[in-house]
Amino acid sequence: MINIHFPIFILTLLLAFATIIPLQKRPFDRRFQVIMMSVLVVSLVMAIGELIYVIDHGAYSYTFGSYERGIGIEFLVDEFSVLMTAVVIVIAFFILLYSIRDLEHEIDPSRIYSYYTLIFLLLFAMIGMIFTNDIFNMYVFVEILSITSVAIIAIKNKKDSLMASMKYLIMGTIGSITVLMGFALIYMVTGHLNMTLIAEEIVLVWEQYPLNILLAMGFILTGFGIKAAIFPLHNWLPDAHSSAPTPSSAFLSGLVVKAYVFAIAKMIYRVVGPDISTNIGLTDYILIFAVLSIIMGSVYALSQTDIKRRLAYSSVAQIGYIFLGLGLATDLGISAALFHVISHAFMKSALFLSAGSIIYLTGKRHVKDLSGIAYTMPVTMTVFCIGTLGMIGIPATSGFMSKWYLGLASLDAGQPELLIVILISSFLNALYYLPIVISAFLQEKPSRETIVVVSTQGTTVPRSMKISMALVGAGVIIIGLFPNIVMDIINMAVPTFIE
Amino acid sequence: MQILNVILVIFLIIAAIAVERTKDLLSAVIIFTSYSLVMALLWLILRAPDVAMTEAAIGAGITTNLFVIVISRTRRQEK
Amino acid sequence: MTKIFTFLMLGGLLFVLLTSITELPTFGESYAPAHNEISNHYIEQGPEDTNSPNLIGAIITDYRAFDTLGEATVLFTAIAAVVAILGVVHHKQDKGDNHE
Amino acid sequence: MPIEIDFFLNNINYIGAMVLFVIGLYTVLTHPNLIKKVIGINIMETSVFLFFVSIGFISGANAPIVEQGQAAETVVNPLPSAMILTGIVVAIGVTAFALSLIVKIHEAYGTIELDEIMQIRSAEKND
Amino acid sequence: MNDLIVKMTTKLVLPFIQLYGIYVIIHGHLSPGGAFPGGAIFATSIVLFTIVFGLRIGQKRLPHHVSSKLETSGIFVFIVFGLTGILMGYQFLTNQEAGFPMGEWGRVFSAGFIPIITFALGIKVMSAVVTLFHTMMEEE
Repeated sequence: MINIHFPIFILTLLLAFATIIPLQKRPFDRRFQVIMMSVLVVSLVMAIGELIYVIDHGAYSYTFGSYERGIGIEFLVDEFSVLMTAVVIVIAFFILLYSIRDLEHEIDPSRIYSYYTLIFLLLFAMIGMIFTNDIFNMYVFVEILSITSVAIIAIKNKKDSLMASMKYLIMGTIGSITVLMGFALIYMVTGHLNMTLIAEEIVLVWEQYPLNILLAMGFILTGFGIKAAIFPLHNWLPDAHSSAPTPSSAFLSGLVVKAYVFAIAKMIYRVVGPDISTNIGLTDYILIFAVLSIIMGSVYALSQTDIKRRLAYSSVAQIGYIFLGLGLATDLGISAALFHVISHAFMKSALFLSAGSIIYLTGKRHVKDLSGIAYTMPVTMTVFCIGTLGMIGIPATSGFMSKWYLGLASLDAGQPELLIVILISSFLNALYYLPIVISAFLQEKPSRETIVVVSTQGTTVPRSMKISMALVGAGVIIIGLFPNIVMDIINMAVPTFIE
Repeated sequence: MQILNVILVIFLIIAAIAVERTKDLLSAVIIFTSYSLVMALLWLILRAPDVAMTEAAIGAGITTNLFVIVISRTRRQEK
Repeated sequence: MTKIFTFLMLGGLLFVLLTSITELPTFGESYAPAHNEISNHYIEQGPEDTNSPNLIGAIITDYRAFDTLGEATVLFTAIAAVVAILGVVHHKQDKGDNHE
Repeated sequence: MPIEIDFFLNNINYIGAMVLFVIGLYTVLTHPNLIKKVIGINIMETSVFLFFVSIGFISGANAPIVEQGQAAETVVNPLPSAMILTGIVVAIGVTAFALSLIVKIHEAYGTIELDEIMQIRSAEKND
Repeated sequence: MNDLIVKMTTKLVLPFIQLYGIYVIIHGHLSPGGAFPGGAIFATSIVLFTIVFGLRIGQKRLPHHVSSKLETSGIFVFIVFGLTGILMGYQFLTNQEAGFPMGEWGRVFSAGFIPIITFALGIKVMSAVVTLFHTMMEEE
């Protein structure tokens, strides 16, 4: 029964590796890269072993210190969290493979070790947040995650990224303090920190303290909403995600935001419970903000000319989809939301990585400069194209499947008007993504002089970057063609959210 | 005991407002230090001696240190 | 203008917060919901479980030791982040010290 | 809802925590100076800690340090104190990191006032 | 600072601060205190030393390569004791049931792994605070 310890082994492995990195004396060489990649491979193997175990035996709770639930800290290892861990590690593997060559020209060489220390701490915090079933433990992980995710932006040490990271840090810290205040209010009326026990207790006390619970959830949702960039609280995101080094952007947009969204899902469904959430009107508010996010994120994205900023604003819209699923408060809704968590992680990473390699080779960030670029960099633009098709929701990509599930869920919940929102947003997505792709592929090949290759690294994108991009892009297609791989596991996990 | 508690909380609020109003950053930091020390006192009253010690050592000591270093490296006056 | 708006917004927030206090369990009561079987377990079983008179110490290093691991990691992260940003290369400095 | 002085006195810690929370938030939102913002964040954090510790308090109880065989005496709830210990250390980590960012920003822009930085940035964009 | 009195006083006071810091750390499970306040108190002594004698001499007290090793080992001690619990067939960070000796009530060496972890963490906190301080003070 060693399998039940695998989440701990993954966490300790990542943490131990992160603490060893600063002791490195040798320069950043191939030996270190191989060790780093093998750490991720080992954790991936453990995550998959855990996934098989959980699918066979069902969700289980892991209590630290062998104390019973509530006394010590507890991890709830369910199917979805293990799946998400595996996805996090897979995407992290590709991004790190990409980063080995990309970082050389983005950050100072003396800081590369610091960068990887921070990345591994970020993975540690993210996986801890995914598993934990204890609200204060979650707060600790949230803080580690917010410090590391700010630091991997600021490490670029450019004027823009410093300012963006300061903004992110202030907003993020307000967010985590607000979350802690909400936790305090919840602890005050229930006396528990364990999510399962809170859920049992809150059913008994919510009629006695309805305002308190509404206030607590208001604090928590505002706090996590800042970090997950839901519409009125999103304004730190475009700066932060666009001025970061490319691997950091991919991490932040693809994975970190999802960890916060999953935390919100836990808070709404596992802590307060769907019945009380609907009763105090929480889900209605979530739906409103989700719709606002979807529409406004797309509208803002239309007006951007910088390719990375456009991608960043599109994240706001895509987070809106996930919230839409969560706000429906039905089985289908939550499974669609969780599916989109996975599918968007792949799509956004593919988009950011390919946009990053365009910048790597040509130094161009303006959308208009990209015409005809597919002739110079076919692999990159193919991956970019796959990502955009996924975002728009063309069949055979994972984006189509998540929109399909979301549409089904909103019909099932009796709110067909949400379908219109999804359609409008798909249209807007097409409006701001397709011109890039069309001009890149179809416009006539410009003369050699116009695409000036500024890179000092050579005239092509390094092979490791191409491979990692292509594999992430392949992930989008695979999930699109065989959505049941993901959906079956999610469906097993849904009962842990809605009893 | 309760009246001491009330006085300390009122002091905290006054100190917080003073921090907000002070233009001189160094004075603001020093007021914040006294705020932290009073907070430590309040935690002694609330029967949390460990927290009081930690706050006095970390909140008042180390935080002030870091603030003072940064102010000496940047600028002392708020615009 | 924005200042007045912020002022009004925060005033509203303060009002909501203060009104909510009337609903909260009163301060200092021993029958408040937070003093339940969990805290009783720490107080009554703590000495047996951990053999440590200081219950807070028992909680942070035994019952909730994983939190403390996270806390140590926060400090480690803070240093890693500060060193990454302020970026002083230490190897050279150590050599410089040896020369003196 | 009649507000009596008794109510005020009984719940002074909760009221104080809420007021401090709002003052801290006000400091963070309105001051353009970055160091002031960090101090504001610290005030917010301590206010939440005050709230948390107050939850665990029982009037007339002792500190949670027990003697063997005397476990039955009333002591305050130790759990919030233990959590706040963690919280304080987290706060110093965030503060240190924010301060190091401020040092870097001062190096890059020559000022730590947010509005001046915005002016510099918009001037740079127009160039 | 070139004041003789300040320097002498610092040298006199320094061992007492450090002794008190160590005391607070190792009595963490017996009396109020523990790793974090104790480590911070211990760190204050080195911070004081640095302020009085200057950064270069202060850094020699706790050079960077030593402090980074201390931090790493602080977390490693934690992980190793945690994994011992799994090795004995229990969960991560199991104390009493995993067979750590409980010792006599009220002694420094009692309560299983608590004093050891507290000590490791205290040293880690000390070196962390000092490193923060030194890094902030360093000019480019």
